[in-house]
Amino acid sequence: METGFDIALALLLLCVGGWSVIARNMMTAVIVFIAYGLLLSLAWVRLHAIDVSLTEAAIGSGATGLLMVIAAHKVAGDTKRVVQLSRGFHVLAAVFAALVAVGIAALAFVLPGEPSSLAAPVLERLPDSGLGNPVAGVLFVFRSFDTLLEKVVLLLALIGVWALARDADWGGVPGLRLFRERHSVLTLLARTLPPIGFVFAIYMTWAGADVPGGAFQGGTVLAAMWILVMVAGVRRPPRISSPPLRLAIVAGPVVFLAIGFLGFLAPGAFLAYPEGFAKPLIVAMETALTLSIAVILGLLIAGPPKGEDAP
Amino acid sequence: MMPLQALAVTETTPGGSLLVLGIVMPAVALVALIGLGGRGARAIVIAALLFQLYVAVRVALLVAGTQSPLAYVVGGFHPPLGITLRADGISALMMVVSAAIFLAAAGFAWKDFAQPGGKPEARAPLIFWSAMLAMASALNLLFTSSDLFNLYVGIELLTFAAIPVTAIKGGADTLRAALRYLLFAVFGSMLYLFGIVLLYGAYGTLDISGIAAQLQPNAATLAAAGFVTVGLLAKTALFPFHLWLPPAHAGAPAAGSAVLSALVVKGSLFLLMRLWFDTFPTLREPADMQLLALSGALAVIVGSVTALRQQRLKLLVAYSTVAQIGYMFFVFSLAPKGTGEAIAATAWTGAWLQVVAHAFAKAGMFLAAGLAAEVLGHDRIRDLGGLSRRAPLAVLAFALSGLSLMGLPPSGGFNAKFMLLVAALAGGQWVWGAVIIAGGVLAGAYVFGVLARMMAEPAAGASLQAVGRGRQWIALGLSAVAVLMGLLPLEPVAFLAIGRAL
Amino acid sequence: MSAALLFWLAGSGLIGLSVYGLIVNPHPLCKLLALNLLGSGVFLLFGVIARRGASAGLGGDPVPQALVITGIVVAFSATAIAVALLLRLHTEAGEASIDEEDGQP
Amino acid sequence: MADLFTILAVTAGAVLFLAGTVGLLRFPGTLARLHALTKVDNLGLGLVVLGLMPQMGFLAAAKMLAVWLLVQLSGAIVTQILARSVRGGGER
Amino acid sequence: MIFAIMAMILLPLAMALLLLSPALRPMVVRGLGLAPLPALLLPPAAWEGSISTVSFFGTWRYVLDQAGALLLGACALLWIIAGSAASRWLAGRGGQGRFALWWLLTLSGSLGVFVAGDVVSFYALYALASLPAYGLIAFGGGGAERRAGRVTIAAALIGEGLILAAMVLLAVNAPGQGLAIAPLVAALPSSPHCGAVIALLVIGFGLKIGLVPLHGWMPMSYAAGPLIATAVLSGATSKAGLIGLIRFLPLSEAMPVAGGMILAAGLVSALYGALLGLTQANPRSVLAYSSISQLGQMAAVLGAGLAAGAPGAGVIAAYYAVYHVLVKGGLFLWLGAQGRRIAAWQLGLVGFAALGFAGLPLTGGALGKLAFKDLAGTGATGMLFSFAAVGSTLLVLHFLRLARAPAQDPQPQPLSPAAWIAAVIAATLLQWTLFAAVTGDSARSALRPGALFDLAWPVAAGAALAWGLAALGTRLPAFPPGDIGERLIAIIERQATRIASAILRAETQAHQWQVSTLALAAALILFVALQTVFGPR
Repeated sequence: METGFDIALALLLLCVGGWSVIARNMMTAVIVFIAYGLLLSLAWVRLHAIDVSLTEAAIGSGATGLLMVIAAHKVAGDTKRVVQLSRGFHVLAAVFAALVAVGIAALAFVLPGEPSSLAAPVLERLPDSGLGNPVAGVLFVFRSFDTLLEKVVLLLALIGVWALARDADWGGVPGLRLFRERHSVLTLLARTLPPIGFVFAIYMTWAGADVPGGAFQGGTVLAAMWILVMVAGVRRPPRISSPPLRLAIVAGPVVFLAIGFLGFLAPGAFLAYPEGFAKPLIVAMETALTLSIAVILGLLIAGPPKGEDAP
Repeated sequence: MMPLQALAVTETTPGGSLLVLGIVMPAVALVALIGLGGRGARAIVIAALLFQLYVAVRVALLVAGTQSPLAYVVGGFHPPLGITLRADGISALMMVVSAAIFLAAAGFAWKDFAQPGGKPEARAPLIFWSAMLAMASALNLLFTSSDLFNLYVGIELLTFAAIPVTAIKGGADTLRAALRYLLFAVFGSMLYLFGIVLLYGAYGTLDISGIAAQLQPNAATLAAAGFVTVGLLAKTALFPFHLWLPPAHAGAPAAGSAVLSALVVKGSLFLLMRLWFDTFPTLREPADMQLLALSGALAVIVGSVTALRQQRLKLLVAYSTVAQIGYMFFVFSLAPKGTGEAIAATAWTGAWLQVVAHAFAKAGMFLAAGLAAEVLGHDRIRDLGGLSRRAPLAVLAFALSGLSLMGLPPSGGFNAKFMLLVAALAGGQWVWGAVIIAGGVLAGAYVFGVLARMMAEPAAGASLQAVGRGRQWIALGLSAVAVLMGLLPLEPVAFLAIGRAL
Repeated sequence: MSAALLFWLAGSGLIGLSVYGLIVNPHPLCKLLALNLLGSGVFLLFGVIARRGASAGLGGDPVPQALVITGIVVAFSATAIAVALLLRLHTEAGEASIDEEDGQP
Repeated sequence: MADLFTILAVTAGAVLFLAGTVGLLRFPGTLARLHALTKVDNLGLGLVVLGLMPQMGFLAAAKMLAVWLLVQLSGAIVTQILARSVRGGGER
Repeated sequence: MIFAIMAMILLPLAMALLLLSPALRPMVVRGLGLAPLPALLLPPAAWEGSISTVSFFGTWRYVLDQAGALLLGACALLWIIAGSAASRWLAGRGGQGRFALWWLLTLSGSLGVFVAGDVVSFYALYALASLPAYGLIAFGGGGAERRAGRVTIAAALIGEGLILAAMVLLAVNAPGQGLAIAPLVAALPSSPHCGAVIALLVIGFGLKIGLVPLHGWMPMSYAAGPLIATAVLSGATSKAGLIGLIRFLPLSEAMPVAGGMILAAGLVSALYGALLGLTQANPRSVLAYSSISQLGQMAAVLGAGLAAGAPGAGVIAAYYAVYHVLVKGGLFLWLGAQGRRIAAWQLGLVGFAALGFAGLPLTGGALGKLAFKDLAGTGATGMLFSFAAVGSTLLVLHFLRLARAPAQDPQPQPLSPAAWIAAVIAATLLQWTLFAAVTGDSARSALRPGALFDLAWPVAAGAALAWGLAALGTRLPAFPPGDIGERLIAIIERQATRIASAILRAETQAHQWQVSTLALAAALILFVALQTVFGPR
């Protein structure tokens, strides 16, 4: 029975993925993509990677899906000056794509028999960092340099999105107000759901140290709540040059860097945690990160600052 | 003895912390820039870039002094679990080159991206300076990290920093160029990522020397090498995959395109060198290396011919980048597995001389092209007349850079081409030799075509703006460095071999 | 047919589909979608490798899982920038398409 | 006994889900489809949750219940907005 | 010695840099005549036949031997004469700075190339001698002039590419030798690629001295641009090709095959140049073909030297070239100095000097021919050299007839006559004084009846032929319109544009998104396939 479900899931994944690529109309493709994202989180659960499943559901299909829907909605009227590719080209592209796919599939049988994995060393070194969740351990202890750089990547993404504002709108308000007037039903949701969301997000961040969860997932839920409030027009998003917003953005990276440099003094290596203090430092770092991730993800989805009237 | 494969990393060497600082300090500056809302932006940037130069020079001195690579174990966890940074000869060289060019570009853009009085922060300055800092940090990471996934994050950071610089002017075609660059670069990095999946599956570690130690030529490794290489080719804009480079580099502001062409493109090339000479030393199969060299040769010929036919100056200089990148790929075929010691050493030095000489010459040339566009108000090559009267130093900078690109002595470009030619002809590879020479002739044609027009009389009624002398001196300084490299002796440079074992 | 192998085949199929979509779909938004699909396919294969590396205490090797989380966040940043670029290009040029006009080199 | 109850409840839920899907495909207008979907799916989900409750501890059951309530809340809101936009009354 | 060399090369470059500041520009333009002065200090130092080398910065070596000194002296003189005429010519003319810049760069290169001792500095100075010539030729800015400039530059670039290839082959064949020219050339005959290297050298330098199939650019470039520039280009910079052959051909080794081929090519150019010159109507083209013919003879002398393995051939060729440097430059300066009417004595002096090319006794040219008489030998080659002399006579008389007609393009501001007179007199004096040092026997031996007769009969035969042709009034059968060289260039240009537009079309194809991504996928499959198929097992 076990593999039956997997077979069904794998086939479903392929079909839904294929459909979203083949779909003629952009909006259908995006909606199918969101469904594909949810199926993918299921697949991650089957692969015993709960953390990844959460991240995939939150960021992979949720945030990305939302972004794509907004884009598809705005670009729907695109008079596509479509470059008509000849029939032969389609076939050629299909052949090459199939070759790549078959090649990759064949590799499965060629990977060396004995799986070489780092699971054992991680488990053995994890306790002295005080963390229970091995994935959080890798993210924040063993390969914390990657995570730090990834924060910088997020900052750069924000810079990239803000770079696309018009000079006149700089310092303005990121425009994501889909509903101008107060909309009774959505406002209801925007009032009832966020509190639950905040509690849930904080729980996930806190629990992340020991059970699947953590800064990313918590941050994304917080961002979702913030987006909901912005979309419903309950609260206008802050101006991007407002100091509190900027501090919130840089809070996570600043704490991360500070702890990193602290490592220089105590055990003498950048990003090394002093004995026994690992857990509290990591938790402090995670809370700051959750705040920053929530704000950055929200701003990324809200897009570059726009003039007052622009939709 | 010119060994070409990296030594294994053991412990943090003294001075190793410099490597981390080289990466983290620009990130700190970036965070400060965003957090402080653009107040004192330029001061932060200049301080950070000066610090970069200090770090780079110290690293270079340490590496040269101890004749051994610097290493740093981040967080105290040794590979395969943790990440280590390692600076050998070529990393130190590239760190110094990138620090110098960043400082020059920052000096050049000092006025254009100044904070406007009154309003605390404007879009362009914040975006430009943040992007420059991020590029500096990402490049240092690429030059020193020896963990493949860490390098992936570094390459992505580099691309995300390059996109806003390309799109900062905001016109429809710069936006289109930036979008095409982003989509193609992400496609490349996904292929690179899949290569890493295979390598981790096969060896259980992502550390370069870790993989090199247990390397067996099984199918998974070979496939991984293929995916990673093709992924990086997409990001290095080698000939068939160069669609994004010319519009992106031509659309960026002058200082931006100088950094993009001189350094950003070299980041993924550096990775390719790390890959084929450090991670898979025994995999350098002549067949594939010839394939790389073939597309390099095509890049040289097609890039130069297309550059010859361009109407706009910046596009010409961008296509010249596409052509010059082709030269750097000859090192793969000139030093495949099992070539003689001397030839490999000559080809290795020739390639790195070409990388550094092209970096300085191209940076100088793009700055000069930027000045030309400012003086004339357009950059149509046909009516560049009168530039020599208004901005003589810029024309001299363009000429000196042209000298290096053409490969005329005394210039770094000539030394590089001479070494590559010696390696090619000594190895009996006539075709690559002929292409190197043809490339020089074609480069001469398009550089001379532009120079002749720059020296011509100004078109009637052309209004020429004056341009600051300081910025012309910066462009001239960069080109002069490329020319002064010509004084280096024409033998393999030992510094490039530090930290490598055959 | 272990579950891991099954998802490996699914992953490679997805990669094939997305490469086809990336080449053929004219509109940049569809290309972006194909890229996201490609990313999820590669991450899926990462997950299978992690699953293969499972040892006593864990369902899967945590290191590739951590890498996938970082990868997803990086992929999301790329999508965010691409969408912003796409929308600005749409407002600027009336329609977002990345094939240059015939004239422009 | 508990197992029997679970099997019965879950199958009922599954049948309801099936009905909902069939309704989605067969019914003519959007509004009709919306009607079929929301009514049947919420009930179906409720039954499934109910069925699984005895199998789990108290905390897990409470979490399942919370999930069900949240689905109810968002489902209702979304249906309202969709219905409004279809009828043309509400905003975009 | 080293300071003089450095001064000679760097002074003009320094003056060129001074041009950047508008204030100093007029002063530099006036000083054009002085720039080559340091070069005059060098030749006497090398006169006792001593070869002194000095190295600088490790790889940069400079050597001054007799052949180099001869050519350096003559070219320096021509540059001084032309430089002073140029500064007067430029006074008050637009674009002074630009002309002076290109002039100084070419000057520095053309003098430096005679002393370059190692491969790298020779290549650098050779490039410096040929590339800036574009600015001089295309100074007028007209369409024809720019095309002539483009063709000249293309020829120069291709030539340099071939020479670079030859040099690298030289360096590769003698690994341990470093980069000095002499040891590399000495090791050449024993190296495997000897034939290829010599072929590359001959074609590369042949492009510069206009050996027949490669000469197409010369008439075009000498017919365009200001006469003051053509004087210098035809006189001095074309000799850079000659010194290249002298330095890089292993004259001390007898290589009959290679030598014979070079001799043949030289003679063909000599005869072809003379005959084609007769069909030209523009005096400047006639002089261009005369250059092709004379340079061809010099190449033939070197060829003979290589075949016989006589190292002295280099000095003899250089000696013969000295006369050509100054008189060819003088003739162009004379064309530039033509007012409305030409005085009779001017025609006489010019005729006497020009006939020197044909070996008229008592002229400098005759001494040159005597110098290489024994090299040429009395057999078939000796005969061919004499036929070349007949051809030259015909050509010179044809030139005089054309030049006498009222000047077609009256120079708006004619050059001062002093320039060409000085050049011609200097040529004759130099030849007479140096004859003894070069050939060993005294100058009076040139007056022996036997030698006089050898020189006189070709000139007489030529004159008779010319008189006969003029009397019969038969125009020469109209040769096919252009000559082989021009047609070759036209063909090359057409093919080049065809290939270039094909490449451009392919590039715009490769520029499209779907083609690039497809190529990426294809490269992926190809690369992985290659790896696994050829992969190490």
